[in-house]
Amino acid sequence: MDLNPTAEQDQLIDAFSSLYTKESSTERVRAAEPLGFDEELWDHLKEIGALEMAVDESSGGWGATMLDLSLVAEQHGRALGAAPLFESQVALRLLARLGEPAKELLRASLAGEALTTVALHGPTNGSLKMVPAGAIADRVIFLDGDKICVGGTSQRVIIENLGSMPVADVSLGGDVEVISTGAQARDAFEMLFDEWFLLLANALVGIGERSIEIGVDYVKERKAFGVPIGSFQAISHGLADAATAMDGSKLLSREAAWSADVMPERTRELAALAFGFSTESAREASYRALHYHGGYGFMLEYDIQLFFRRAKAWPALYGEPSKSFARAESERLKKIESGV
Amino acid sequence: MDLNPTAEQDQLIDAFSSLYTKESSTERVRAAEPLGFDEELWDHLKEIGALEMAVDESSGGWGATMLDLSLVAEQHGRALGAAPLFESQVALRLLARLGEPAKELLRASLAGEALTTVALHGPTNGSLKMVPAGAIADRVIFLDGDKICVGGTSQRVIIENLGSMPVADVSLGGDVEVISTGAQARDAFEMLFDEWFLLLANALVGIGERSIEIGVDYVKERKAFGVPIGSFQAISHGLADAATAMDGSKLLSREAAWSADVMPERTRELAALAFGFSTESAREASYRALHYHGGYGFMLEYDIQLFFRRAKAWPALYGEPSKSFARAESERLKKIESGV
Amino acid sequence: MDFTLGERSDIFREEARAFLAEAFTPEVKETMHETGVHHNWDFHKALVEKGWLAPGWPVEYGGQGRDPMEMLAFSEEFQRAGAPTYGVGTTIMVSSILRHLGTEEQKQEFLPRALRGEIIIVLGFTEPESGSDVAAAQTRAVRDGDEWIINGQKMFTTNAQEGDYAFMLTRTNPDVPKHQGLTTFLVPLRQEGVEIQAVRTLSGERTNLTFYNDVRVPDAMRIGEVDGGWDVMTVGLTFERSGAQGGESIRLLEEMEEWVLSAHDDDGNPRREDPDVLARLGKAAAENEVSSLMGRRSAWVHDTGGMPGVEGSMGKLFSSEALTRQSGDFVDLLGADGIRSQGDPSAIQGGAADYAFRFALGATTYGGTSEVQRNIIAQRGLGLPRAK
Amino acid sequence: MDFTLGERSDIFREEARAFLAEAFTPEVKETMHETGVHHNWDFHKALVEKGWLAPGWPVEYGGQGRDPMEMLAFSEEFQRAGAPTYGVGTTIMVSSILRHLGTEEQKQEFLPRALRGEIIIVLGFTEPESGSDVAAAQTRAVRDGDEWIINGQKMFTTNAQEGDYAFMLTRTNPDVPKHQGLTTFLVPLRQEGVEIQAVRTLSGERTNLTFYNDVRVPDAMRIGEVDGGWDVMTVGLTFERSGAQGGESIRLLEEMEEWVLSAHDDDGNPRREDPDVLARLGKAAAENEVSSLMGRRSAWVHDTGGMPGVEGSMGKLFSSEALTRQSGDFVDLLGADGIRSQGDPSAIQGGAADYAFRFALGATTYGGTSEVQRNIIAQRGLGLPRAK
Repeated sequence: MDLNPTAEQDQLIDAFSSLYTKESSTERVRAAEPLGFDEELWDHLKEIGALEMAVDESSGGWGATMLDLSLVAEQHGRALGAAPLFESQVALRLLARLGEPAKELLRASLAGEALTTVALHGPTNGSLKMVPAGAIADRVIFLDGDKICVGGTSQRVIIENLGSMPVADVSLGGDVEVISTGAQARDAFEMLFDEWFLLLANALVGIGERSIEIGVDYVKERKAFGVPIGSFQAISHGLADAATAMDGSKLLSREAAWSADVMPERTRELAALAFGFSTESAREASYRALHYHGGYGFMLEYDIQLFFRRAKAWPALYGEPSKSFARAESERLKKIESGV
Repeated sequence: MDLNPTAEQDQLIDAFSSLYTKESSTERVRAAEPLGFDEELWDHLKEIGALEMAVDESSGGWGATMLDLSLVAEQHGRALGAAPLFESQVALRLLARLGEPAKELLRASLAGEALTTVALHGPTNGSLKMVPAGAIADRVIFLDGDKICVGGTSQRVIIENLGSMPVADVSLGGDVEVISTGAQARDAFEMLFDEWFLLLANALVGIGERSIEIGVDYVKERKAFGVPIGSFQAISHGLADAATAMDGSKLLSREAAWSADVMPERTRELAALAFGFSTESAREASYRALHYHGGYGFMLEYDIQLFFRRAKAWPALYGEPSKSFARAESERLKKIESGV
Repeated sequence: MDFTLGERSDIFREEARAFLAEAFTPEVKETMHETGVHHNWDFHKALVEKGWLAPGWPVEYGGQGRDPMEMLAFSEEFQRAGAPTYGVGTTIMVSSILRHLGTEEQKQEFLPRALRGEIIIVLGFTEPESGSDVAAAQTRAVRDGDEWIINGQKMFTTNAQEGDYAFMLTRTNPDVPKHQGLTTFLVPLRQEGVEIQAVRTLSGERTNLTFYNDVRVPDAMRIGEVDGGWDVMTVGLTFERSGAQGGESIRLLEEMEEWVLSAHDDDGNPRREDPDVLARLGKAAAENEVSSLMGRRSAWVHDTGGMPGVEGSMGKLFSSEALTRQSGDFVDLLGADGIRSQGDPSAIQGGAADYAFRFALGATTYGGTSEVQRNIIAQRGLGLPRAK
Repeated sequence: MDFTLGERSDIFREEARAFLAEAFTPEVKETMHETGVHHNWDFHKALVEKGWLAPGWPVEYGGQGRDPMEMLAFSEEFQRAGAPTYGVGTTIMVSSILRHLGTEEQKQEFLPRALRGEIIIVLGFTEPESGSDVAAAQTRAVRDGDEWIINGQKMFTTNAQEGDYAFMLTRTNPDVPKHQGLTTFLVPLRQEGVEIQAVRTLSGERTNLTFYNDVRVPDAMRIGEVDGGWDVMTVGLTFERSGAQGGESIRLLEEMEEWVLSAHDDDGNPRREDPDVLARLGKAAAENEVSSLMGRRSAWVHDTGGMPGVEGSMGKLFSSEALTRQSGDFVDLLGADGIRSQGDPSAIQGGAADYAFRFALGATTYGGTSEVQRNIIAQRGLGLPRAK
């Protein structure tokens, strides 16, 4: 057992951390609102290889592990990165899995010619709702029954949302193309969910941990009744609980990501557990930190609200935590029944 | 608006409160465990008119209001009364509503010749499960589809349970008698649930309030680090929240009971809301009070555990709080749709 | 025991409803939403015409002598509607203080104007460095002959941009224990040296940071004794707790109930048949009934000659925490649709859940944080010892 | 990064499992349940035969030199099985203190006997008037020549009825600040003046109140310096935190999962198809994974030369609070059937939920209450200032 990142992992973390420090300050995050897209940041991310790393060499990338991607995701979350990193990465990996029929789209996406995203909900009445990065993507991949399809995004309505994310409802037009069908398609798309969960779970770890840091700094400084408010148990115990949960989120989210590369038979369960748990923990952490700001937490001017809104809104694109907990439990029960 | 009991209500409360002080001390409650039936207390309750008060004069009683019964229920809860008060009362009221076919059973029950209880779950595989007072009752009333039936309790298995209540699984024998059918039966039984909710909700108010008193007394006395532990926000804020919720429970449970006599069109909703809310509040209050006892809360010797176990177990005979909240909401939606 | 508010209250409630249906127009709502200002002069004038700025006041002071139960019904309806009453609220609160503690001259100068709707008075208690610990105010007032010179900053001076006066807590003696060196003034806002800086909240409301640089106030505008400001505040903070509770939660549940009646899940099943959905709405209904009862109980305590101190804290704590819980739960319940913002045309029920979720963040803070309320309940309600 | 415990640990885990399958017999379980005593001499002897009372100790002291990762795997299996290890646990904990702080004579006298399973040592820290504030102990030890005379009471002296010695915290100097007047002794329990009174817990466990009346202890049984007991305790309390976390929760979830696979609701629908049921079990699975990871992390910190202080507190806090939440939720989930007691033949899965619900009440208290853990995390982990 070794919970420390390897030297390579540390380098990766440092590289992205430096990038986010420069290109994703909270001023930049605010400047990108309400759309939630910072094109300069996105260019830098592409430049550093954020797309190539997602797929392996045979697909034209440099094959980072899911754990590597997740460590980057944590930095992305900490910085509230206003760029479609996760959607692009999971889309690329899905396309890579699908092989030949997806080859051209994979190439174009990887080359940055087409910003390709994924829909988390199948079409209803010819429309994909709340597509992440849908407001800025050129192409959207979605599952319709047992078919994986790709469509254009020209008929989209950008949705103003709690998280200031580039989300859109996309109406499907005549340009929909089927790139995979049947069990293979369903399996490939299920794995896409696993991967999106892993990235989000780790991003939420970044959000939650940063929220605690902001909250702790605030309550150490802020005084009431002659003492720092962080000395009141009404505040310190709430932060202790939140920090404990975030600590658990981090362990669980990293383990889940690690499993994808090492013991994939556990990944479906662990990814869904990590997603649900990190969602609940990061929401609570950012709420506590915001509330302990008193009236200032309610003001747009203080940064903590950025974290609070994103922690609530980002995972909501999929659904509430109970949905992923149920997914994980189904997986557990399947294994129990099959005696694994 | 007047939240004070009337002089008559005060007298009623005093009369029962005195009785419980004498006949339902925690020593007596403990002595009645594990069965949870104190025959002497029950005799006193019958003597003071606890059965007669439940039905009106035309049925041989003295017609107390639901609010009166609920004020008594609160005292019963405070004292953890080991007697089948509520089941008897709601059974009597049901029988009174059913008129002629139930007349003889009503008479016998009221005269104390037959201890009659009710089942909260219909029969499955010829058996009624977890019948409250089933371990000591002679007759059990139950709903089977749209038939209200009465059966004997000779084939019963007494169930040891968390709340030390006289509960049994009752197998139905050949002596089952149908006393009402159709919509009338269903309506009458629904009203039985409303009434049981009202009595339980108010009993839980008694349990929760008494728990807070015990907890507050303890944390004022108990010292750690040189001060009473009640001066720590980690403890005082938990008790403040619990006391606030109990205060709300009391207002809501009394309003619900009051409505049964004054604006019955709101009773189905309010009774279910009060039941769910009091269940959650009393559980939390008794848990907080127990936890703040430190290791002593975990010992059988301290009284707080009696309240904690009963608060969890008593309402569980029906089901978890979400079940009654859903019942109340259905009722609300029905009213919205019918434009009331 | 009787839970009805009485016939007079029922009648007054109906009048209030009729008024709101007419005066709280879609235009007023729209303006509120766009500007984030919870004061509206048209609406204010309509209130004045009805004599309803302070219907609970005695007739000789410009009120209608309504009893606390009538006032509760009135306030419940306004809260439930979400009407823009912050401006009238603070104005009348300060006027109440003046009525009880002001000089005869002050009463004659300000009360008629306030009751005629000619002036708006805002609150200047909180400062950048003092919130819950309001007695730590540092804004200085220094005597200069018949005047005082005020320097400092106030935070959350809501409606300062609409206001004529700020009821301000200042430090007049820094050399004594903090509660003993405070003095309150009515400070004219429309004068040189007063700077108002807009501040936006998470739910889109506008409030202000206000700066006071060598602002001069005649001693005649002092309320209460010099260095006796804490006594004035004690009265003021008691008035700050309103009777009615949970209006925002009630509106939110109404929206959710309207939604659930026609909503379907992704598989086409009616959401109203899902026991989990019903239970979550039902739990909110229980909490709303409790909030409402707590508000009524405070009014009743007041009506029967008591001071609803602990009761007011319980109501404030419970209703704001319930709103926090419910709004978070309902955003979740709506799934991905829950995060469509209020204002976005696609938002479900106008984005009611998103709005409430944001609004709740302020509800647990203003008028005393939940932590302050719990201290009050623990110490005054339960008799627990104060922390060292 | 690597989350595996390593091959040696996997092998040792398998050995532990095989041992438990054989030695933790239905009879041992039955006795545990009936007596409420979490120590069993047959089981204890079986452990001794394997050399497993302290496999992590160096071979020269009677251990097997297992590394912390192997010990973690070992301890996870014993926790998960719910094996009766309270007696061995306290004995080895005190032996560890002796190994680090005892005199050569004490080591030679006690360590071999402890490691051979001949003696049981229990803990005598807590008193009726001091729990979380353990340094407030009032049990007096007064010197009398080469002996000390002990008078006082200890609370929660679990296994005193089976034990040979109590590791006891006493007050030797009442005139100095409380941490400076404490001394620890190994007090023989089988002597006149020691009275043991059984105490029953909510989950049926037996613990004891122990009384000490003029009990004499030779000075040779003193551990550490006179008035230096707090230093000994500091070491002792660190040993008290075990690596493995959440065994009870893991067993509970296994029972619930077995239940859900064949359970139906009143309308005959399989419970396993209800998303609400799945979500509740799944959430427990997430919490259990977290508890387990926290336990492993502590072992890893230890393995890499650190002291898992804050990490240990987090694991203890999280796992005990998670058990409290889960067990309450599962009792609810089972509806009316949830309250059938463990031991009643009709109870679902042997009454696992009811038992865990009761057991959890102790879990959030023993070894430091949740409140104490939160203080540690806030102050040492987050660097927040201590309350005045």
